[in-house]
Amino acid sequence: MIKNEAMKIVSQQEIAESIYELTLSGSLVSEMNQPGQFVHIKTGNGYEPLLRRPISISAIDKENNTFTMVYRAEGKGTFLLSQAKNDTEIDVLGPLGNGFTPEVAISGETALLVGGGIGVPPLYELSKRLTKLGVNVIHVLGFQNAATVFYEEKFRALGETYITTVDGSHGTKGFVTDVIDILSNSYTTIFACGPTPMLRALESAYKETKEVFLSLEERMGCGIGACFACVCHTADDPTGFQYKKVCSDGPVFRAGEVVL
Amino acid sequence: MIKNEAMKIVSQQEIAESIYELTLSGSLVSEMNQPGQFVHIKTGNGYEPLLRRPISISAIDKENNTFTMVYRAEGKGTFLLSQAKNDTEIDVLGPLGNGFTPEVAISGETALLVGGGIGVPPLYELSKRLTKLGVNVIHVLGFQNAATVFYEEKFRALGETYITTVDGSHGTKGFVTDVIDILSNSYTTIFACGPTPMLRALESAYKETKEVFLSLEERMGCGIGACFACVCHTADDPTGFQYKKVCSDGPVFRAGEVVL
Amino acid sequence: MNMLDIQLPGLDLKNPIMPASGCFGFGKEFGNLYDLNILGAIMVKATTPEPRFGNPTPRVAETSSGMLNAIGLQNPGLTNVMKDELPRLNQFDVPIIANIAGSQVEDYVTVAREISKVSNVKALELNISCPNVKEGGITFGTDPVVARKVTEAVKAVSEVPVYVKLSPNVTNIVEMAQAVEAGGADGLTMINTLMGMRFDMKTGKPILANKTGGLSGPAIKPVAIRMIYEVSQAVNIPIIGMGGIMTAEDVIEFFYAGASAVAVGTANFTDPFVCPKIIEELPVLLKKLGFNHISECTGRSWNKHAQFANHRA
Amino acid sequence: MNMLDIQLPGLDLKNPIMPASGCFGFGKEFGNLYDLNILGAIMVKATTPEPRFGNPTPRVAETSSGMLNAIGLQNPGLTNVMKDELPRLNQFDVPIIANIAGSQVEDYVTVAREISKVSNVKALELNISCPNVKEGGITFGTDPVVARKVTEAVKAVSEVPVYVKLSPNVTNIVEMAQAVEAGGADGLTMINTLMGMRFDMKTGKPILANKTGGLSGPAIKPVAIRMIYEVSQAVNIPIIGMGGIMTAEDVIEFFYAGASAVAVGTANFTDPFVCPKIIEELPVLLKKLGFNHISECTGRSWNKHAQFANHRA
Ligand SMILES: Cc1cc2nc3c(=O)[nH]c(=O)nc-3n(C[C@H](O)[C@H](O)[C@H](O)COP(=O)(O)OP(=O)(O)OC[C@H]3O[C@@H](n4cnc5c(N)ncnc54)[C@H](O)[C@@H]3O)c2cc1C
Ligand SMILES: Cc1cc2nc3c(=O)[nH]c(=O)nc-3n(C[C@H](O)[C@H](O)[C@H](O)COP(=O)(O)OP(=O)(O)OC[C@H]3O[C@@H](n4cnc5c(N)ncnc54)[C@H](O)[C@@H]3O)c2cc1C
Ligand SMILES: Cc1cc2nc3c(=O)[nH]c(=O)nc-3n(C[C@H](O)[C@H](O)[C@H](O)COP(=O)(O)O)c2cc1C
Ligand SMILES: Cc1cc2nc3c(=O)[nH]c(=O)nc-3n(C[C@H](O)[C@H](O)[C@H](O)COP(=O)(O)O)c2cc1C
Ligand code: FES
Ligand code: FES
Repeated sequence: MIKNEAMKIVSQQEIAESIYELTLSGSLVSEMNQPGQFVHIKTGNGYEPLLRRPISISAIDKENNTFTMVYRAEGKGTFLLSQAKNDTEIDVLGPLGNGFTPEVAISGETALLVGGGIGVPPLYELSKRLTKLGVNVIHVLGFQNAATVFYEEKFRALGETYITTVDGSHGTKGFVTDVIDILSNSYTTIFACGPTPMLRALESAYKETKEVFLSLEERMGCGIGACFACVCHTADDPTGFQYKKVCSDGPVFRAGEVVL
Repeated sequence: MIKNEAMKIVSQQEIAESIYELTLSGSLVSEMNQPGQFVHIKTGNGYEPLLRRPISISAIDKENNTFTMVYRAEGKGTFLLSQAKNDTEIDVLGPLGNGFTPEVAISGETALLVGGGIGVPPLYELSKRLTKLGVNVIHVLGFQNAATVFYEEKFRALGETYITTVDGSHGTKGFVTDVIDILSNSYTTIFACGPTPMLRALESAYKETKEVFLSLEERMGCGIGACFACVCHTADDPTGFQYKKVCSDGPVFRAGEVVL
Repeated sequence: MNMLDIQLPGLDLKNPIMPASGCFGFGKEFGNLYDLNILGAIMVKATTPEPRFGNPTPRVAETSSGMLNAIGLQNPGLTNVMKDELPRLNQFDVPIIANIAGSQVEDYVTVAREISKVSNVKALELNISCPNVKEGGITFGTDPVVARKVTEAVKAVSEVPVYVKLSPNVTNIVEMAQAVEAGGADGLTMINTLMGMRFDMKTGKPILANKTGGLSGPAIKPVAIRMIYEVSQAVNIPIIGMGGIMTAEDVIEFFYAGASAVAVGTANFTDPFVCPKIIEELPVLLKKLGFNHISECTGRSWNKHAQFANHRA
Repeated sequence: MNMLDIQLPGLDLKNPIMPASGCFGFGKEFGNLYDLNILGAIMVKATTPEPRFGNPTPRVAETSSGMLNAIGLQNPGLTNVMKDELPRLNQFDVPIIANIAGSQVEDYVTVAREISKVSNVKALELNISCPNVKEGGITFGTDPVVARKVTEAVKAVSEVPVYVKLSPNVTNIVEMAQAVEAGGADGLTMINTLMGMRFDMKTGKPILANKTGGLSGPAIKPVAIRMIYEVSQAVNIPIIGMGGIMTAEDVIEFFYAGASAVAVGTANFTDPFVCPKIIEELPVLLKKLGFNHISECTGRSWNKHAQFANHRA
């Protein structure tokens, strides 16, 4: 169930350039079950910023009643969030949306997890779930440069991990697709989250041959499906009035379900 | 000179119901010389609240480079200010305006200091200056009720002190004027700060017989004399276009100088 | 004692708080968060004769104490609204105000005729003020003659009272209000959004795909208050006020200005529980201010003769 | 390399940043805080033929990300402005834009004829948009025919270029802009304040003694941006933009919309050093965005053919 809670900051730290890892505790964690869902966060106290910020859940720890997010402090809201101190409270609405279903991958098979920049975080909880299910995981994670790379070791602990950077300052120079192109084709399922051009490239290359699941981003109002801010056309009616809402039908869709 | 400085919070505490005493340190203190001047404070970081809040200087400590304010947390801005924690910084513009001139009182004579509610704070620095100059001080301080009384002991340490409360829960029941009416008429000068009806009553009763100085309040924009938000008519041209600005010509005026 | 019940044409409200059109869909999603029965009424999303997808995304952008939206009247169309959306709301004992829109007068008439027959639709809200569609919408809302015409046409077919939603993007709001009153409007709802815009620092292009959008939220509250103050003194029909309401205090300010009920829009995004919270806080605030009933607040800013039985503030 | 110099009719600006009229008096007070020579220009407080006291207090109220003012054109009158205020500004190498106001066309003409002779007055700003006075002001600014007439009358006597200040409180801002352009305006300044209002919780009465006031500050920025975007595509005279500018980023956004220079109003109250700060930050920001000169930003949102010699963003 979707709940609204003032959750306590257990820890917040900058883990890469402008990239923060934030762990919150509260009863809302008991509602979190699926990797790839997100929360909608009020980053300030007054009317500015007025809108909440959607941030993916990157790890769920039911035992300690905590969950973790990783986000980039970029604009006004995420900057404010990054200034929040331990033991203060953050207003969280969630969990929201439909995430990844790890169960579509079968034990013993291999899944490819592809993340770009701040699309990487939700893949972490997903990868943990997949390995627990006995699925073999390969991670291909793309970043701008060495300074913004995060979670490399954490992903490596779960499976094979390739890093790309646009400027080549760490890992392979180029985009995630440059690595995927030369990977052995052993995986059956692809899970991806990142910039739309990346998702489009994966969709067009692998939609026919693999099971592909993509997590989308869109500017949001309500985050719960009521305001129609975040809609996209469905693939079978690309110029008509059929639609899906990224916030409540997604953010994860099967490749080919919606128009990217 | 007027300066703008991010000043450090040395201490902040609630000293009566919703009444906070806030001490800040910084080099701006070296510009503070006159009791009754005020500072203009940015109480939040964003654009809300947009305007600064005028608060009187209630004590100046040049040795420690600190000054103190006493304010009531009432609306949005002062509430935010009251939440600020030690060692964080507050954006202060000041010192502003023309305050009280203790030197108008002569050593050995008696001055009457009359304060109402949040008009009491500036009288504290004034009273210290007067006693240092050898002037005898009598304080008459009015409050709503016992819970909102503050600085009683501090004033008592400087001179004779009478407290009134509207509901009679502490000191004399009624208004400051009820006490003044029965005081011996030994004082030569009156310094007052408080609600306009109180200032009006003092002006009409004592303008002719005493030296009376009144500190006014008005809603402000700039606080430095540029926006014309805080003007009042002068007494000699009450419906014409002669004016004084409370922020830069005042807030302290001689009784009879401006229309209350 | 009920301090909040309000009677308006067609509307028997337990309290004067209702979600604003377009900010609450057709109630389904918020119905998962709390019991909709507590609401005074629900203003549902605009309905047009045919289904509409609306504008391309991005459809929202943030501004200081406000937001811009350019949804573009996305809705499943009259048939689906009548078949799926409105019946689902039947389970709640809450009057529905159906927001209707279109590109031409006939569209308004078509939707009004049909939708006003639905049993839980107790009033229509004529949206002649949507700034985010190319045809219809705001063009009807800025010309008093056209506004009056569409009001008359809808009144002729509607089986329930008709409230006309005014646009703030006009030189003379009183003239617009009087025109629709003359056209037979039973009430007014105001204000819709102010037309605004934002550009992206890096590209220099508008953030919204539709370029311009409608500004809502606390930023516009002073404009809404001023317009309601002006209009409420110049017409004899009640006003449902909206524009930046976030708190119970804001509600009272709208009543002082001249509103008889209010709608809450953007605030539902900041705090999805804002409507229940306001409904809970209002009686406490009213008591603190010395009122016995919220209706005592209506028009208090200009009504010198208003009697307040028990006013202590 | 100077990245900020801008030439406009009558105005040779070292940079396009100037304090907005009414928010800077006649420069005296801010002159105590920093060296006014760094400013692009100064828009001084409105001058009327006779001295004016303005409205009763309270004259300001705060709103979410904004403020309301109802100063009411207080000023010492034409004679005193020419004798005391303008000469004092002679010590600075900064062009003065004289904001002129009045109750009737003759008032504008009187002030324009005299004040345009003062040597440091390089342009006039015709204030036909003040919402806070009973006569004149905004009435001139909401009717295109009247606006054109007063523009023509002032142009006939002014010895310096005339900029007309537009009110946002209109249905059709483009029509207003085109009318004053046809009347001979050399440039536009926009926007003046939006009419707004606030009530006191306890008394139920308006906070401002004048009841209504003009809304300024970041709250109105999206409206200003939208209007400049519309107008800049429809006229051939330059626009000095204003309305909620607080930062260097905001300045760029106004340029993208179509402004050629900007004025900073309310922000001077929040941060009296805001103008020097913005002037210092602009070149850094421009470089970061890949521009060589701020003029490259003007109209970038709509000008598909704009050439940006060195754009890397
Ligand atoms: C389902 C979902 C999950 C996300 N998960 C993460 C995550 O795990 N880590 C992370 O760093 N970021 C994530 N994002 C992106 C994140 O929401 C934006 O970076 C953030 O909202 C920007 O806010 P700001 O205050 O920095 O920027 P501002 O410029 O102040 O934002 C202004 C407005 O635009 C919206 N906005 C700006 N950029 C985006 C964007 N890329 N996507 C959606 N809305 C945007 C904001 O929400 C706000 O309403 C996610 C987005 C979505 C939709
Ligand atoms: C020269 C001067 C000295 C002052 N000294 C003190 C002091 O030492 N201690 C103290 O507690 N208060 C003092 N005040 C009053 C104090 O400025 C207001 O209580 C405060 O601004 C209210 O802000 P808020 O955020 O609580 O209220 P809000 O309701 O959020 O204020 C909204 C707006 O109204 C203005 N405003 C509201 N009430 C007043 C008021 N009474 N006077 C002026 N502006 C007001 C605010 O500045 C703000 O712009 C002084 C006022 C002036 C003019
Ligand atoms: C996302 C969004 C969608 C809206 N859709 C509609 C609509 O379909 N019909 C309508 O009449 N008004 C619509 N509005 C306007 C609101 O009903 C309301 O008039 C306006 O937002 C001002 O109120 P607020 O500041 O409380 O949001 C919409 C507003 C928003 C923010
Ligand atoms: C206190 C105050 C006084 C103003 N006085 C004038 C004036 O005398 N003449 C004028 O043309 N505009 C006047 N304005 C309008 C500003 O010049 C400006 O157009 C408006 O405030 C929008 O800009 P801002 O949001 O940066 O303040 C005044 C604004 C304020 C806030
Ligand atoms: S954000 Fe409101 S419907 Fe998705
Ligand atoms: S507050 Fe601006 S002149 Fe006094």
